[in-house]
Amino acid sequence: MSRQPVVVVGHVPTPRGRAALEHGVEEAHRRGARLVVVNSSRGDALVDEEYLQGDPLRRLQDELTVSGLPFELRRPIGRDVAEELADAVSETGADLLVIGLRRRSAVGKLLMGSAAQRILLTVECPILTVKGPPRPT
Amino acid sequence: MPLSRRSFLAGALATTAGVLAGCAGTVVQAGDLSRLRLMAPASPGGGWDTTARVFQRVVQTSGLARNVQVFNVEGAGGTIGLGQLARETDDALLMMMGLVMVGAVDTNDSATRLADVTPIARLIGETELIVAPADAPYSDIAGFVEAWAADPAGTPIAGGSAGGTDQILAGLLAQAAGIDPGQVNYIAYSGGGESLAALLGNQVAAGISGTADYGEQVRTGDLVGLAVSTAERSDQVPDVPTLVESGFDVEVDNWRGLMARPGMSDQAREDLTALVVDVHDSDEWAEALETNGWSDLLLAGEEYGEFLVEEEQRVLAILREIGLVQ
Amino acid sequence: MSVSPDPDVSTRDATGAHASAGGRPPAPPRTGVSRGELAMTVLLGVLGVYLLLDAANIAIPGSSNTIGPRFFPYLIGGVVLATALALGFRVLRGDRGPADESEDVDPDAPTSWVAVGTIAAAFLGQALLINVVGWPLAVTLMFAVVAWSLGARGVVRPLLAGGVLAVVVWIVFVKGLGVALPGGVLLELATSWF
Amino acid sequence: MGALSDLLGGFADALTPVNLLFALLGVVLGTAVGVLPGIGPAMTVALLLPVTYTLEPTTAFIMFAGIYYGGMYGGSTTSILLNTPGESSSIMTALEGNLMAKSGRGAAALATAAIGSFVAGTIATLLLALVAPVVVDLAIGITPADYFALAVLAFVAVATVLGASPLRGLASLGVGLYLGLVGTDVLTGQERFTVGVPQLSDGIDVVVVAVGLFAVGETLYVASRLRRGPVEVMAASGSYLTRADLRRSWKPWLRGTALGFPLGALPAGGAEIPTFLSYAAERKLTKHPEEFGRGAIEGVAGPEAANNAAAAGVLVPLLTLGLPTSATAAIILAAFQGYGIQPGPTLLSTESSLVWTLIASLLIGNFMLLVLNLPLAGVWVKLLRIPRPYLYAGILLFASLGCYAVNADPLDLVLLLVIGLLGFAMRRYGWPVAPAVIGLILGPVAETNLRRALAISSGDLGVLVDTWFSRIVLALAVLALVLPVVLRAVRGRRATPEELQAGEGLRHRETVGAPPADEEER
Repeated sequence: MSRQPVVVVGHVPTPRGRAALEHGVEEAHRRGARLVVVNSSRGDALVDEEYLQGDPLRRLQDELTVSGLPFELRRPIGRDVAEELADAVSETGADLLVIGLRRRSAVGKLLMGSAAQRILLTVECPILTVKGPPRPT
Repeated sequence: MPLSRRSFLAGALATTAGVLAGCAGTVVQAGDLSRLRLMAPASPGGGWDTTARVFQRVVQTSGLARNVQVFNVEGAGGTIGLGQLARETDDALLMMMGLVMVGAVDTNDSATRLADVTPIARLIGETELIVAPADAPYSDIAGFVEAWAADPAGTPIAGGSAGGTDQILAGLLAQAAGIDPGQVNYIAYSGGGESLAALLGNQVAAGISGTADYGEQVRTGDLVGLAVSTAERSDQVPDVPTLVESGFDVEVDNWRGLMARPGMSDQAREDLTALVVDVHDSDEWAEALETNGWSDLLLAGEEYGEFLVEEEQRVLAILREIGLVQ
Repeated sequence: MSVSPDPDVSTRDATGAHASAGGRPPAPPRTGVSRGELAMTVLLGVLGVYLLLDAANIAIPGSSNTIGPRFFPYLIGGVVLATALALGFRVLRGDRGPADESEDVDPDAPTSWVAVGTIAAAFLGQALLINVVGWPLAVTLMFAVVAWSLGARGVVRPLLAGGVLAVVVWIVFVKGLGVALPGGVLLELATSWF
Repeated sequence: MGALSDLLGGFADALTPVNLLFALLGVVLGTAVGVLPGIGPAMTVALLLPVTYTLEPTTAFIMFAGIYYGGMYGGSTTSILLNTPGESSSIMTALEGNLMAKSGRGAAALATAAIGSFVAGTIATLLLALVAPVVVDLAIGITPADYFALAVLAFVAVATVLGASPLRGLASLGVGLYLGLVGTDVLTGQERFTVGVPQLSDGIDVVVVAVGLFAVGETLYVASRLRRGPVEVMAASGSYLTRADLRRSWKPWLRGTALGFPLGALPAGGAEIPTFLSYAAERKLTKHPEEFGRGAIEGVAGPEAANNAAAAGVLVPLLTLGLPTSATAAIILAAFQGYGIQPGPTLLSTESSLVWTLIASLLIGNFMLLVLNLPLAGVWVKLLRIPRPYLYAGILLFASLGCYAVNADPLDLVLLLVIGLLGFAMRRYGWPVAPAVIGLILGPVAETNLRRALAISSGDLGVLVDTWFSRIVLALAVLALVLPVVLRAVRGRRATPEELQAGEGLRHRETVGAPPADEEER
């Protein structure tokens, strides 16, 4: 029997994270894949609003349950988002990674670096990058 | 109410910043006093600091020098500042000091003595005021001394820090009254304000401090002024007699003066002395004396040096009697 | 803190990574004699003995009335020594002090002496460098080292953050408030027109 | 009314644009650091002491007043929204407040805390204005023996009653008392324990000790056991105070004030005990006992009011007797002394305008806090997104600034580090830090007054219990020392439900992230 495909989604509670999640769900349905949602935090601040906790976390889980997909939610705390995603991809042998892109000016990119860029460079599978809210399907 | 002190504090560290910025190897040539530094070897807000800042203001407003900076070197009755002065190489530096430092050199067993630096001038004096609580059974100094002689141990006298002017005056008065200075029950407080509470609460028999600390209470009648320590009565408490008037041969001025680094040329020393005399002669200085209640005690050059030698002997003798110096 | 995915998540524990740890049984109470606590107690005892011995060297001037300058040092020395003995007794029986709580402290974590040492060294270095290179540069370096040892990543960001903060603070306090802080040659020159 | 016209005069001085600006600055800074982890009001005032070298005293104290009250407010915001009380006095707020936020009533919890703080702060500050002149009149008659008794009571309270481990509290106090001995003896001018270092002859600077123990010690301790990972933030959701909320809140506000002010004003004060008592009282008196433990508004309103009232109460002994009873008060005392001003019975007459301006600006700052805090709670929480490495590196940067600027001597920084390492060791092994600071400041007070008392009485020990005041205070000290022991003996090992509740509160911070570490032998 053949292995079930895996789609990994990098999710944050923002519009781009939302977009990545919805595309991920769509892709997983299309491929009949298992969905692995990764919401990670560097954990270096007392408050990280991009880290899902409490009600938003429960809502996400409900949403994924409703989608009917086999899913797994990972919430690692690590040093770097790119590393966490790369780990998740290599561990699950993922077939696709879906991430959301942030719009940034050239200067902003220069100063802040780019998590997306590091992900593109380190991750060993096809990557789907999504910008902004998705088209209504 | 020392309103003046506050405004002086305002400029306090502004000046020190500059000092640090420009402290490396700035030896000013003799005669160049356009830039002058003033060391107050005590914490900001104290007597030496206040006097230094008044001096600074007068020098600047009267245009005698453009850039005058005051900085503080706290500690050990001023002897830390004295030690630093002895190592200085900058001619354009004056250290504020006074009677307390004379005693502090001995009580702190300081390696640097006053003779190790260059005396410039004595400048001002403050009058010491001896008071009693309003409820005290005596109203003049003779009555107090009588009670004191009868029971020295049971007659606690409040005053400023140990070994300071207040305690020296207590010792000298005891000596003059035929009481063993070693028997004086002197209760040291960190300042006039703190001993004031003990006097108002009638917890001690008498108190000694500057007229600035007790004058207000004597004028309002909350305290009884027994005597002042100077040769002449103070304008601030004109009704209080001097010790000499009252028959005790004791005269103490809480004087303040200026010193400079050792080993300077005669020319540099004369320039500094001339500057101090110029400050003294200005109208602004006269006004400052008036507002602060200081008496004019200018004594410059050699005479000041001789005065210091005499004062050292007198202070050391009484500190020995009191037992503060072995 | 583990980097691996949190296995508890799919159990719908919604209270967050740390609170999710609330489900696990409390850590067993540490037992045995703590060497560190014993060392603290011994140091306290040494302080007590030092106080008692050195108090005898305080000169008593003839003018000191009733209890002199030695009384309190003796009293405190005695109390400190007695406290050390009592505490030592307790510690040897296995008593442990409740470690201080703080918002950012994980009371279960083992003590990272490396971080403590690095930060202490950085602070010491800064103290010695101030008069050489000026305050802003000295604290910038300290800032970066401290940030690194606390887990900051990258080279540029910690240095940049520290540098900007140091210069801003220096300008506010020195140029605005007149506090004495050596700025270092460059900064003093650059801001001399203030 | 003399006090009223004096207070109006104070308002006239406080309402200048510059002073208002600094009041605002202090309030904002105070709230910000109250919110930030690792920094309390004591540390903030200590770190900002250098500004006192250049500002006028009035302006500086206006700013400190803002920081002082602001720190209390900031603490309540994080307690409610994050369940992370920054200070032990906001533990009780966290208990019910966070539960309210969890059940979607965060806005109401914030509102009752903010308004309660405002009401209590205002009433207590007015009480301070009324009480201070009266206490000063009494304080003139306070003898050195009375001062000694007060200091002893403060020692007993701070070392044994407030801490979890009395022996370790005593050890910390001893360290502080030793630090206080270093320097020149005030009464005889003799140097003690200066080990030949002339810089030590004036004693160890309180600023260095406070910054070292609080800022450097805290940073080292956090570094040694850094927690990673964020905590959950509750939304400030729901409506602000409804009519029903208000009806349930106003009595706890007033009761909290009534408990907080007098207990804060006691020399054994501090804000912890009144907040615990207020919580216990509200639990007993409430008509909704079922809500306690699930987010009862009374449990937020009362302790918050008590907390702020106690903060004002602490100023009574500080201003009228020169006795600091909390770490923050100790630093403020050091700030006064930096200006050559000695708080005590004569302060009100010698620095009358300063004191009244200070009291007026406390009232103004309190009002500013109410206006600032209700709408800005979310903004404050954003501050917490500063990554920990930068936050603690920044704290050390300010520690260096605050300490170096005192004497511009790098040696002070080395001393700061040594004391910081001591502070780290104390935290690491459960020695409370506050007794050391109180010991450093009150040790010399106790010693000089004991010796003055005996000198004045020519050595008669009876002078120590000569006045009713000293008798009562010393009796209280003995009671505070003996009572816990007796209670434990009588009650045995069984704890009452109330105690369990209070104990849970004490440990609440641990439960924020992980289960309580070690529970043995408290």
